[in-house]
Amino acid sequence: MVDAAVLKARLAALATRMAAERDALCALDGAVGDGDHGIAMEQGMKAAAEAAVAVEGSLQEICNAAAKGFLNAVGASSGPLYATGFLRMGKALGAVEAVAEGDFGRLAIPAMRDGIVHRGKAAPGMKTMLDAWHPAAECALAGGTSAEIVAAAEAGAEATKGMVAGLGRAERLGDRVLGHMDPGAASAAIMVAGLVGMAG
Amino acid sequence: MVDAAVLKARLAALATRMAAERDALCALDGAVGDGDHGIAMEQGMKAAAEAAVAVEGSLQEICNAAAKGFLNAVGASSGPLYATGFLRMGKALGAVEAVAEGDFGRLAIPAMRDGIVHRGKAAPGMKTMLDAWHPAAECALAGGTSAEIVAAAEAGAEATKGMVAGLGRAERLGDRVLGHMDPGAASAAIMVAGLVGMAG
Amino acid sequence: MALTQKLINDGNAAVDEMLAGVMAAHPGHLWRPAHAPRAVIARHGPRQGKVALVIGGGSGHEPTFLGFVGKGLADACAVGNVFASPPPQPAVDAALAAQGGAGVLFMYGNYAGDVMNFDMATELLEMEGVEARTVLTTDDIASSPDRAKRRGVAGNVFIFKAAGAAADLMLPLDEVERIARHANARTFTMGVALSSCSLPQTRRPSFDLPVGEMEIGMGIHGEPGVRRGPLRPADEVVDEIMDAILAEMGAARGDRVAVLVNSLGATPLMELYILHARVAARLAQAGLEVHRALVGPYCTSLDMAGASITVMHLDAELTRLIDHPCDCAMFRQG
Amino acid sequence: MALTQKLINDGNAAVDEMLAGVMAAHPGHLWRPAHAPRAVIARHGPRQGKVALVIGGGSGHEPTFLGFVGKGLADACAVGNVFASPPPQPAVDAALAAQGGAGVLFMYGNYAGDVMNFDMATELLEMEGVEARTVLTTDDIASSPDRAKRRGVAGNVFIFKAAGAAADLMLPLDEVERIARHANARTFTMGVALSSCSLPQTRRPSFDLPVGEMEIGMGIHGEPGVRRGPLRPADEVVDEIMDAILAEMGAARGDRVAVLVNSLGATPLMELYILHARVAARLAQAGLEVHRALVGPYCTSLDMAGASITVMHLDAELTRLIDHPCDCAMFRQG
Ligand SMILES: Nc1ncnc2c1ncn2[C@@H]1O[C@H](COP(=O)(O)OP(=O)(O)O)[C@@H](O)[C@H]1O
Ligand SMILES: Nc1ncnc2c1ncn2[C@@H]1O[C@H](COP(=O)(O)OP(=O)(O)O)[C@@H](O)[C@H]1O
Ligand SMILES: [Mg+2]
Ligand SMILES: [Mg+2]
Ligand SMILES: [Mg+2]
Ligand SMILES: [Mg+2]
Repeated sequence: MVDAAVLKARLAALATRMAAERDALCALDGAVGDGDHGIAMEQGMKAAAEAAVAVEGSLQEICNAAAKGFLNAVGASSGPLYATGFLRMGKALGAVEAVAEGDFGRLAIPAMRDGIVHRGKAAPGMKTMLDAWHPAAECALAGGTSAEIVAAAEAGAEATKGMVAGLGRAERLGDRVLGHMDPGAASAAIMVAGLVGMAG
Repeated sequence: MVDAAVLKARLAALATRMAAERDALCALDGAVGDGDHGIAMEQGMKAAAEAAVAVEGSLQEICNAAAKGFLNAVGASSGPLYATGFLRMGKALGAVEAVAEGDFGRLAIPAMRDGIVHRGKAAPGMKTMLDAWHPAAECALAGGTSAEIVAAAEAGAEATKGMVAGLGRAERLGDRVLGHMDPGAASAAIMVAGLVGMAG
Repeated sequence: MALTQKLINDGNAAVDEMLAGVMAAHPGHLWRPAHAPRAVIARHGPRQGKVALVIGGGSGHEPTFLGFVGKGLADACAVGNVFASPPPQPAVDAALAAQGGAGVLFMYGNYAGDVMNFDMATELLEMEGVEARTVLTTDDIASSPDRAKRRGVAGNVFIFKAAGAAADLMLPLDEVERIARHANARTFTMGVALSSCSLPQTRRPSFDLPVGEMEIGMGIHGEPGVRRGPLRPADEVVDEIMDAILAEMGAARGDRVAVLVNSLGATPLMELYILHARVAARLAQAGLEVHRALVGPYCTSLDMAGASITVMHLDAELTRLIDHPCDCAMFRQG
Repeated sequence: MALTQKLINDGNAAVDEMLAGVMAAHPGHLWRPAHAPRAVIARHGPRQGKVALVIGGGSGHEPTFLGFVGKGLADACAVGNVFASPPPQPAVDAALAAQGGAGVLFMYGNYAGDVMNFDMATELLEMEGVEARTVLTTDDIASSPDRAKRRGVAGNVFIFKAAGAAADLMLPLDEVERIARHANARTFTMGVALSSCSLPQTRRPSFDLPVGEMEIGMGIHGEPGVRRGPLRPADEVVDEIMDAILAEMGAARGDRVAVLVNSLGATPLMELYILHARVAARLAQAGLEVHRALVGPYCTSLDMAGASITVMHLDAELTRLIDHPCDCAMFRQG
């Protein structure tokens, strides 16, 4: 069962996790971008978790609060992408008090993916966070377990090492980004794990 | 015998020597001053030697040309001090074609000292170039050999390590300069040796 | 590894503390609404019937962007975190405080994050009945062969200046937008980095640039450039940049240009003027007249060492606009 | 050891190449006589009957000194090698080109080399029948307990500004000299360094400052300061400096001040404004009104990281002079 308390706890755990991963994510972003992705995710999830805690209401209301919190704290690329993702996630979960664990993954993960696509117009293979969210979403839609969804996200993130970027700051770098994991995909794999309750 | 050719050759040798000592003198100045003394001495002696070579005339005329060359190339503290020193040295040697080696040291070194004192108003013990020039000048006046004059200058430079500065950039540093040789005294010992023909 | 040396307090508070200092230093030029501390507004406005030029972007590029808010240039600025686009709200707040009923022109560098956030701001403004358009700057010729994909970097100064002058002259939104696009199309920048920068939050070098090397085509956030090579003498660096700019620009002998030799943060004026000596010589060789030259830190990347060169290819219209007076917190002219 | 990263050509040519770039960038403000390439003269002069303010010193402090030549400030500048006083001749050339028959005031920082060279210049000018006086700046409160022995550092900007305004107002030499001394007596500076600088000729750090430490009271040529300590948060650094300045200044509540938060070269605006936020808070706490604040690189030490804080204790006379307009190559006001 994922109810308000569980969702809030997962967001809070993600905030803690992103703080711990901050410098590693910044280092990934330093290689291909502007070095700040860890800060965006740390501050974004901190604000999202705080906004969620402050809300009493349905899963959708909690997601909406998280969206707004993330966006206003961060801006950047991650802000609009995750804000739109959380909004879609809320819509997919609906104005309910709780959903079953299996339903949560099947609803939340694809909705997040759709929000990110809607906002960022990326396609898979462009070396973005989508390359983690998309396989995770497909796995969730195919009825994968939480562990399988997380594995799909992690494999997707890993696969960005072999990609040349088609969007974002790294796009201009051509072959120079080969071998580097996309920072947004790395944090996305963490987000997926945290949302489905499989955070390490 | 020190004639025009010998004097010019000694100035040229000093220019070469100062270029070789440039970074070491800068490092000494970095510890107590602004790190540029090696550059001043390199550029000053290069200009002095070049100006000397360009002149046909008495020892005094050669010294005057060296003074002007040094000053205009350098400015800084060393410029006025050595320019005045060279002018006094020329006056002491006189409008002559040559002097005996023994006379040269006895006339040139104290004159240089006097010029530096006149311009800079320093007294011995203030941790300046004077602490090399002064003992060298006294030794020369007492009839010391070239080797003895050089040894006096070097001992004087060495002694600045134990001094607190009474003038110049280092004056404000109090005890913090203890243990550091004054850069101007270090280059002065080289100047003394070069002028009396004892350069290494 | 040791933390980089910075005069800051808490890295997470750096932007807000900087803003407090900016407001304290420039009360005659700038203010910000109590409810919107990341929206910086020019004291002199709003003027009824004037297009509001609202600029913005991440922090860490000072005096870009907020230093260019003032009479004759931008009317307001939305301030983001370090190297991060501001979220939509401060852009909306800035636009609402600065607009005078003739529409808003958003201008900022072409970065994915800025585009997404300012597009959201535009949607929100529409709901308030305020028309907002956007012109992206894309002057960094090293960042892509395709002009539309290029980053906006130090050329912002000239491009914003031209658009700000047009707005100050009370031209309508269509005209200000046309001029902004025109100014952007004629502005060309390329930079080199001699060191990494480091974010106040991490105080670690954002990337690794060994001593003895430089990154050519470096972006203003430390995004890697087009290639890395051994550090070369200033004249050779200028020649490589000017060759690329002159080829792109396609100016005819006798044409006029405006030039900006910009520090990326840690490179002092002495080096910039050494660069400018060669820039001026190269432009003279090409038969181009330097109408105006700016030399200094105009668009920085925190504490990065390095410099960029911008050339704006002037025509009669741009010359008039570039010469237009302005009075901003960190940039004055005329 | 690897050479420091600089955009230069030949280190020995750096000053002359910089000057070529300065002249190319600012032809409307500056010129130099063909026979005196190290004398930089304001375009707007000479004015008959006006005292000529001639400043000067070593290079590497840009925009100090040459950037402050222009209408309303200095009439000319003598340019030395890096961190080295100019020899007498350029000072003489600068004075002769700029003087208008009402005498010359030399102003420069209190350094042994500068004193000797400018004194020689004064003697040479006397032979030409031109009266020259000297006012040394001694604003660096960290450099000595004895005011007369102190170094002149970033406070130069305000002190020169006051004297330049007095000269621009056509006051006689006695008055300009009095005002210059008065301005100097009321100006207080202290700085901290976070890194060494390196000379273009050697490209080695002039001194050793380990990461994690700072030098308090650092001079603008990398002369060691009063002590070394661990790098502290910006607010604590400001507090130490402001405690010292406020104690020296002895101002009464309600008095007005001008403030300069200055970069030593490599420290970017973001950090300066963070410092200024605290400076403004401290001054407000002391009941002092900030009449004018300058924040930026005004008096640098090549590529040194660090900052200095200057406070000028205003009175009615100094307020008027500090507000007087000026139009220099690298500093404009009013
Ligand atoms: N249009 C887009 N669609 C999906 N993801 C994107 C897009 N643009 C950027 N990203 C993701 O955003 C990440 C960078 O985020 P972040 O560093 O927070 O923002 P910024 O690039 O503005 O500094 C990239 O690694 C990439 O995964
Ligand atoms: N008044 C003085 N009399 C004698 N020597 C002096 C005086 N002032 C400075 N010096 C000498 O000059 C040296 C510094 O010379 P230099 O580095 O070339 O000039 P600057 O101090 O202007 O950078 C000092 O080490 C000291 O020996
Ligand atoms: Mg990033
Ligand atoms: Mg020195
Ligand atoms: Mg960013
Ligand atoms: Mg010096």
